[in-house]
Amino acid sequence: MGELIWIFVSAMLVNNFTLVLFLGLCPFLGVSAKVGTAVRMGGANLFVLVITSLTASFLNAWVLPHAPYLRLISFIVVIASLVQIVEMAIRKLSPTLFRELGIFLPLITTNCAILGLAIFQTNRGYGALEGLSFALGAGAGLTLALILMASIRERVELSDVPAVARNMGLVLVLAGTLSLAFMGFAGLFTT
Amino acid sequence: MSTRLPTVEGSPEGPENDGPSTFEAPARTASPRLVATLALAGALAGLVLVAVHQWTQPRILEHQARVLQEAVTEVLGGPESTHTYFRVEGAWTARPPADADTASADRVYIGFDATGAPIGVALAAGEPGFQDIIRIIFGYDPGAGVVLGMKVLESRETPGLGDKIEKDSTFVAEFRGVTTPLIGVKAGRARGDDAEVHLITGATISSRAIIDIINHRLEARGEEVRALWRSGIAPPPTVPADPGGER
Amino acid sequence: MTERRDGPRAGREAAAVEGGRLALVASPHLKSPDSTPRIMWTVTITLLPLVAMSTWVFGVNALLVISAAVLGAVGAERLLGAGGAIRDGSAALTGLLLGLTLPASLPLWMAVLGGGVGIGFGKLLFGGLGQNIFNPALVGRAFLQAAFPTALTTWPDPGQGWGIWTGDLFALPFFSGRVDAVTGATPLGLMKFEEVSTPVRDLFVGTTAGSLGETSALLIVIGGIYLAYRNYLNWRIPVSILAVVAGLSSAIHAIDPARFPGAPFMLFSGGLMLGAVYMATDMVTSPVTNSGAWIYGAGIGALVVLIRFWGGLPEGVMYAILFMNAFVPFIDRATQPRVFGTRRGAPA
Amino acid sequence: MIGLLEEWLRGGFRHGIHPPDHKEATSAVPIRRMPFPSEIVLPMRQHAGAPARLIVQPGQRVERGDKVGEPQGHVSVPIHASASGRVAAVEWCPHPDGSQAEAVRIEVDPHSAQIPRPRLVPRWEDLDADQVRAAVKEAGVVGLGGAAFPTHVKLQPPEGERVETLIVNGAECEPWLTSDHRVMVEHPERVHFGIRIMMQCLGTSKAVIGVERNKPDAVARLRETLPADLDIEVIALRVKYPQGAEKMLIRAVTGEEVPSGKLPVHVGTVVQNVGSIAAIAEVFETGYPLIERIVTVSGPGVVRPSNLVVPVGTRLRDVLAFCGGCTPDAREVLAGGPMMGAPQADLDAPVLKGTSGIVVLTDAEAKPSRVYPCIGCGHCLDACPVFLNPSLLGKEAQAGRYAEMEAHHLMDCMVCGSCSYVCPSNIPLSQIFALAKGALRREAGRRRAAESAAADGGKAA
Amino acid sequence: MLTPSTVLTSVAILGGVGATFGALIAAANLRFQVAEDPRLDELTDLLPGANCGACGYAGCRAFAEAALGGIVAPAGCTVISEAERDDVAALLGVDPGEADRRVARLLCAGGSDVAARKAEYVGIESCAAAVAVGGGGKACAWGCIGFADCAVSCDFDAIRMSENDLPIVDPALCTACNDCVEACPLDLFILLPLDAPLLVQCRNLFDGDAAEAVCSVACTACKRCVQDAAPGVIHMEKGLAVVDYARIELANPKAIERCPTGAIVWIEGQQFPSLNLPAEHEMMA
Amino acid sequence: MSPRVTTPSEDFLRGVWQENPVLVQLLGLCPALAVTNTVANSLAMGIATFFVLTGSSLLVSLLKSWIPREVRISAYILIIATFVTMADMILAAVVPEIHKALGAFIALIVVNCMILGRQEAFASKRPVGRALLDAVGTGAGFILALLMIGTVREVLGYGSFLGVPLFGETFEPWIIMILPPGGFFTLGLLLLAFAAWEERKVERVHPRHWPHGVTVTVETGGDAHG
Ligand SMILES: Cc1cc2nc3c(=O)[nH]c(=O)nc-3n(C[C@H](O)[C@H](O)[C@H](O)COP(=O)(O)O)c2cc1C
Ligand SMILES: Cc1cc2nc3c(=O)[nH]c(=O)nc-3n(C[C@H](O)[C@H](O)[C@H](O)COP(=O)(O)O)c2cc1C
Ligand SMILES: Cc1cc2nc3c(=O)[nH]c(=O)nc-3n(C[C@H](O)[C@H](O)[C@H](O)COP(=O)(O)O)c2cc1C
Ligand SMILES: Cc1cc2nc3c(=O)[nH]c(=O)nc-3n(C[C@H](O)[C@H](O)[C@H](O)CO)c2cc1C
Ligand code: SF4
Ligand code: SF4
Ligand code: SF4
Ligand code: SF4
Ligand code: FES
Repeated sequence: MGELIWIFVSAMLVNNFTLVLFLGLCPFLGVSAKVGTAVRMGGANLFVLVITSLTASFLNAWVLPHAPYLRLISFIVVIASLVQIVEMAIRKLSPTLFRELGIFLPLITTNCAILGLAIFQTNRGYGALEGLSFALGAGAGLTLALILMASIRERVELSDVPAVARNMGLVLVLAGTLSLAFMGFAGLFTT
Repeated sequence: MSTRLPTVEGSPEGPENDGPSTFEAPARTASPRLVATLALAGALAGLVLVAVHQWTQPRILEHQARVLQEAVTEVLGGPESTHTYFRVEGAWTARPPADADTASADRVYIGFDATGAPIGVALAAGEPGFQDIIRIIFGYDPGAGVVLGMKVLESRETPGLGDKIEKDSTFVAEFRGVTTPLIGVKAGRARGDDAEVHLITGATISSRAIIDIINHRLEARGEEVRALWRSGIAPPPTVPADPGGER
Repeated sequence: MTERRDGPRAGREAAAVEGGRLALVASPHLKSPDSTPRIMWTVTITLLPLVAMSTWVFGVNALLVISAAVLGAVGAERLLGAGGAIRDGSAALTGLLLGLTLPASLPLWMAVLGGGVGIGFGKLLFGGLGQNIFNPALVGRAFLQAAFPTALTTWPDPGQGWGIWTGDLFALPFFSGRVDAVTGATPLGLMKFEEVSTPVRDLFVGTTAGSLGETSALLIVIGGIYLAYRNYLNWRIPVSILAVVAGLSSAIHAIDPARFPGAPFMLFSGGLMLGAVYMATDMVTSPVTNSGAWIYGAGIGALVVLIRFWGGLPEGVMYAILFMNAFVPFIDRATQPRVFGTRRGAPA
Repeated sequence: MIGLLEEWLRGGFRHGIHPPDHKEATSAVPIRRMPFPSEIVLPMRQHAGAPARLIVQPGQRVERGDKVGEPQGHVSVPIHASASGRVAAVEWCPHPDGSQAEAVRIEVDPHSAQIPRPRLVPRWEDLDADQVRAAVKEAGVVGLGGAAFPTHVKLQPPEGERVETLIVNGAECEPWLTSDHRVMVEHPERVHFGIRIMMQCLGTSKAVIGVERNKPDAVARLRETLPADLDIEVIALRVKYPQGAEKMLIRAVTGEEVPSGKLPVHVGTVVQNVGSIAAIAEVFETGYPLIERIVTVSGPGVVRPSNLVVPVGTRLRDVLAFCGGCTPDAREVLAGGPMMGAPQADLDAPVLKGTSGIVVLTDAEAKPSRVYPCIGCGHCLDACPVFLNPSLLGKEAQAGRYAEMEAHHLMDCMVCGSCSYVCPSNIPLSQIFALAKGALRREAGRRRAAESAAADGGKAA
Repeated sequence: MLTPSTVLTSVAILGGVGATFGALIAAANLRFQVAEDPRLDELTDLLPGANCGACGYAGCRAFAEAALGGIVAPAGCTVISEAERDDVAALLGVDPGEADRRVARLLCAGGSDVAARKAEYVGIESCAAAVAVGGGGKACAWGCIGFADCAVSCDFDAIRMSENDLPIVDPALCTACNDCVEACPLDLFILLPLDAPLLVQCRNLFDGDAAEAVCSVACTACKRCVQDAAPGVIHMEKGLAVVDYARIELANPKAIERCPTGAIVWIEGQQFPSLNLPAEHEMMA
Repeated sequence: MSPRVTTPSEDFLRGVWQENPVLVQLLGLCPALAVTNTVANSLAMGIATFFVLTGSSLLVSLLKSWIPREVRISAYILIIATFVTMADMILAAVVPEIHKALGAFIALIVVNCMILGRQEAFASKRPVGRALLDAVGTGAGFILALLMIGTVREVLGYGSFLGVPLFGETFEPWIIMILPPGGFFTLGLLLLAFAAWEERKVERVHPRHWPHGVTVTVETGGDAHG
């Protein structure tokens, strides 16, 4: 149990996927302009991360022992296809949910955080349960980073930012400062 | 059709014009074709990859073995030969039965001198440090109960601070010949105990993590390794160190 | 009638209602006497006793390090900011607060750099005064701590006499000098790594190793009470921070007294007092609503305890404040006041 | 939770500000009647609702109290000549709001005794509610507390609503102004009489007079003269701005909040200014329509601060001249108080029915303050009596986010100016909000127009 | 090295994965397909993206939908350039259609050189703000305040403020989007066909000397233009000459000749051709 | 589908500069920040990505007419992943040290948004030659951006360039540059610098104020009164 908690906290705060490990930056910068979208993006991410973790555990246990060098390719193909199917299904079955979450799904498929989770989980030899805790921590961390960034950006929108900083320069400096703030969590629960 | 329209070479459907108000969903592709495409693509990819794999695998394995061998050699102080012992069903053996799952089995590397006498056991282990998990390998003399040497295999500790655990040669040198269990002391507080290791100022956490890793590893397996040692071991006929899945 | 008349931005002419022109200024025509520069300079003045105290404890270095930080901050505002923005006093205040969180032996160029980064990246990039998200002084300090962790965790022993020079204060920019300071461990460091506690009386009076502004909790509290009385800081923030720190640490201390220090030690050690009274209360980077202020303060308090007790670092005030700064826009969003004549929960 | 605690500790309405009240200049100065000026101008647009329609011709002779404008519609009142004389012209006159308004200019007959034509004084005891309302409307009575809203409309609660309490607004929280104060001190019986008529008309059994505690003499006089047969309570209110604002007063008196976007009747109240009450009393005492009002002329730029009875339509220039003129450093003339009053571009503008005071400010007060960016101090949130977030609204305005401002209840802002008063960065918040409200109203008007046009188009097609 | 078994495993695994998911996607495709005209996105991309609403639809995407449905011709977007319009028409395979060119015209000529002021407004530099504070201080209560709300509202940079604080519309840039008409608190802009040359540049309702006293180019309601123009083209309304644009073809330049103040003008192209733009703006031209 | 017809040299240069994947489109940021703490790592990552991008663009463009729309994403990913796995194995076999330094980020090239983006936006619609040019341009732009970031970070963070010390023993390294915040700050600074460069060319149009936003002449200068 303690191990599971450490995995969760570490993935969420200490080694936050976005701000410390640099995973999934493109959607992080792209979809963090509004809090509403950020929350939904976070939710969609969490969902895909969980699917990914389960898929990776399954493949690691059943398929890949036969051909470990196919790990990467089978992870990504399976994840991408699964997400595409889920997207199609949501689109048909619940247009509202699709509008809320579905439009982010393709963005997430081709996102380093997803594959990174699968690879790290495998590298660290996590089992299914540990993998799940890892995925939940990573998803919570991503969502936290997204929401913080989005609420900050909404406020920055209202201020008088100098012309040079109106492109993404300011957003990156913001991400850097957030990342600095997350450094305070370094070493949490290790001593 | 105006010439301004993008001319898309080879586009399957071709943007034939169909007036402003008529609209047909793009034709669906027949299902068998979808299956066939992906299956074929997958099969081809598999073919290519297996070829590349066959070419690179020996090199990768060789490199990994070399790295591990170097590490073991370093922490055991230059043994003549080393052999991997696996823990299969609670017992240590250099020759596990063929059906045993050696990939995930715990293992140690035992070094022998030129005379074939064992000089020490190398154990790998990892625990969280300041940033993330630190993985090390260390040599251990079960007879004397001393650590023979330590090498960091993998760490993401802060460059300039935490990475002194591998880059600071005085710190690394401290692990040659310390009595277990190790005791970490801050600078200026040493009392001259044989088990003392000086922590690095500014990286107390990382350096203490190393000490903890060694102590914990020995708490878990020290007794068994000492028993193995006492049982008297000799080098088995050449089996190279197995790098696969060491934990 | 073709002579040029005044445009809409006409200047003033002779005053007098008859004959001259009336002024048209929007209501209200009465104005409270508070102004932004007045707030900034008042806070600065209340910090001067602390500067004097730190000079007394750490020698002239203290004054030099603080001046260097102020120089960096004001210089950056001057170079990059709107013309003349220095006079509103906020840049000087940022520099001063940054200086007070640094060790006395820091190379001066680093202090200047910290001030510059704090103002440049922490404030001007966001549009200057009032628009920044993170406390600029702490951005400067966090930058320095991440860039030069060793220099930022080298604490000279206090009380070596007035007028002493320690450390590589005058190292050339970009280079380190020789370290010859008599360094000591801070009370928090001692607690964390050696489980040695420091008497609270020493902490309160301020004769312990640590950053310049940690020297006297007493002066900080006096300054804070005055500012709260003038309504220049929101008293809810320091009160909630200190209450949460005291409450949590007492509870945890009761479980394992050897490992976890109790409330008095927690309150008076490290940068907590300075942080709670002067840095968390920065109006720009703290919530604008009062209910938000409670949440924000409680969050800082909880994070300080979390980092100090279980984190890798001995002190977490800076990171706690920066982290909660990031939450402020969200807190503000979530704690919009209930509008008169509406029920809470109605769309605000 | 914490908000409730604070409320319990304080009582009354929450938030608000404490500007210096400057009332000492005129609070003890008795009301004097100002002599008739040589001409008066009567704009047809003096009240909320539809302007009156002109019914006189140039050259025509009018007596004091004669109608010169007829109401157009229900929310509208007639305009009466405030002096006898000759209609010199029907022309444009500067309106105190800065625009030009259609007006009647009357050359006052210097030899006239200025006695209105004799008229029947309505016997209020015999009138039913409808007749009282008709009489009030016919007399041109509007609210004298600010908005000049036709009083007869307020006397008629909408279907299904009942008025439990009549609240009389004697707060007079604007600095410098003392006209209501003097009415309460000098004519408390008239106030009580007006209340009696209103109560009868509204069918209410209870009335409350709210007076700020800085007018102890008014409270005392009102209490001394309370009629024994009526349930009238005089409450001394906390001195704070804007205690006189309708919703704040209701909150202070009844403890209830008027729901956002709703009228006071929703919580069973009607609020009427003491001056308006006195004007109603006058209608039923003398039969005179609303042709004159009490105006406080004060401020540092006035030589002789006074409380005057001024004929409606007197030009500001004449009023100021009667008070000894302005000091040499006078810079700005306000119709109304310093917090919400309207600055005047032209002293030829007349005193209207709704002009409660004329405040003259000097260079010292009219100096615009240097504006700094919002520093998020939160003082404005603590000041806003309707609990808005002026800091956020200000930033949204700067970014042109009107829709978001509306979602953040901009329309509940009553432009009281409390936020501007406290803002250390001197941001003209209330001015910004007035503008944004105007823009949103225009926008809504356009949308409505477009929709009705579309609907028409649809029908045509 | 390539043993048949490794090759087979690998081909089987990836081929199998491919086939499985190919099948799954195919199944999903059959079950869940949603129809949407793919040209909608393309078309929206082709439109200017100003979302100005001048076309009468709620933004560019709504216009695109209407255009796809054949309800509106591409020229219905007043903002679009000709080349872009042809692109749109080509994509849809329809005729681009024609739009009559209209421009915004200012109903005031009272720049700061000719119009009097009576008080000084100090505060937010915006016409709407100034008007709300005692009328802004201009002697003419109908005239242009000169704080450029209109120029700011124009998304096409068609309005520049001249030296005498009057907004000047560049007919080449104006798209008749109506923004300035809505922005001006004094309703001083109207949209007129580019080829309607007769314009009364005044909204002052004073007559005669009273009008001239506040502004030397005000309409004094002298009625001379009414007499000189073709019958019915100009009439008087409340102290102001008003052009009936329904009969504008009848107009001729004689109408303006006897105007004592020059309030009525005959314009071809830009209004106020003689006014200079301040130096900073010239750089941009 | 842009109606504008482009020339071959535009196709190439666009990717290198005007539409630089990292500096302008902000794609492929994870590797651009995660592995750029030294120039050598940047270069290796850049080259590996270049290889994958050109290879898969070529293949996608060749095969585009055979790939049904419905499964195109899966098919593209299959192609890309094949190249990445090849790159991964080859790097591990040939330059194991660098492979270790790049860690999982070699594998993550698969999901580098830039690569899939190019397939979707370009390779799947254009003839082979054009697609290749575009890929080469984009790949070169990626290498360029990584080198810029890597140079700043290595010079400040280690005081060296390609491992060669520049400033001698007593240089005080800026450790933050090697840490995650340093990555963000470096890219942020580069973007700010480019924006400042662009800014010189653009002249100020009208200040945006009421009714789009209120300008109250905010003066922070002058005498502070009060
Ligand atoms: C940016 C930064 C990075 C750090 N990295 C490490 C690290 O890698 N390992 C470590 O043990 N401590 C690290 N620390 C922790 C501090 O240096 C901590 O104060 C130190 O471990 C305490 O040791 P001391 O008491 O000997 O100074 C880091 C601190 C900062 C600010
Ligand atoms: C559009 C409008 C309609 C109103 N309708 C009524 C009404 O039906 N009954 C009523 O008692 N008051 C009505 N009022 C009056 C208001 O409640 C209020 O007394 C008046 O606006 C003056 O308030 P003020 O001086 O605080 O602005 C109305 C006001 C407005 C603006
Ligand atoms: C901010 C504010 C302050 C006000 N202050 C007063 C006041 O002091 N006295 C007053 O009679 N009316 C004041 N009013 C007007 C009242 O809200 C209300 O309209 C008036 O009392 C209704 O009475 P009336 O219709 O007789 O004018 C104020 C309004 C506002 C918005
Ligand atoms: C307001 C304030 C905040 C501080 N925050 C931190 C911090 O977050 N981390 C830190 O290591 N030091 C911080 N310091 C310096 C801190 O006092 C020093 O690390 C302690 O003395 C260690 O015990 C801070 C100092 C002040 C005055
Ligand atoms: S002006 Fe509006 S926002 Fe400001 S305090 Fe008054 S009601 Fe609140
Ligand atoms: S009072 Fe002024 S500075 Fe303070 S929060 Fe409100 S708007 Fe901002
Ligand atoms: S805002 Fe006015 S001038 Fe500008 S394009 Fe629209 S109609 Fe023309
Ligand atoms: S035309 Fe209207 S909006 Fe434009 S400057 Fe004149 S008054 Fe302002
Ligand atoms: S490279 Fe785009 S999400 Fe990582």
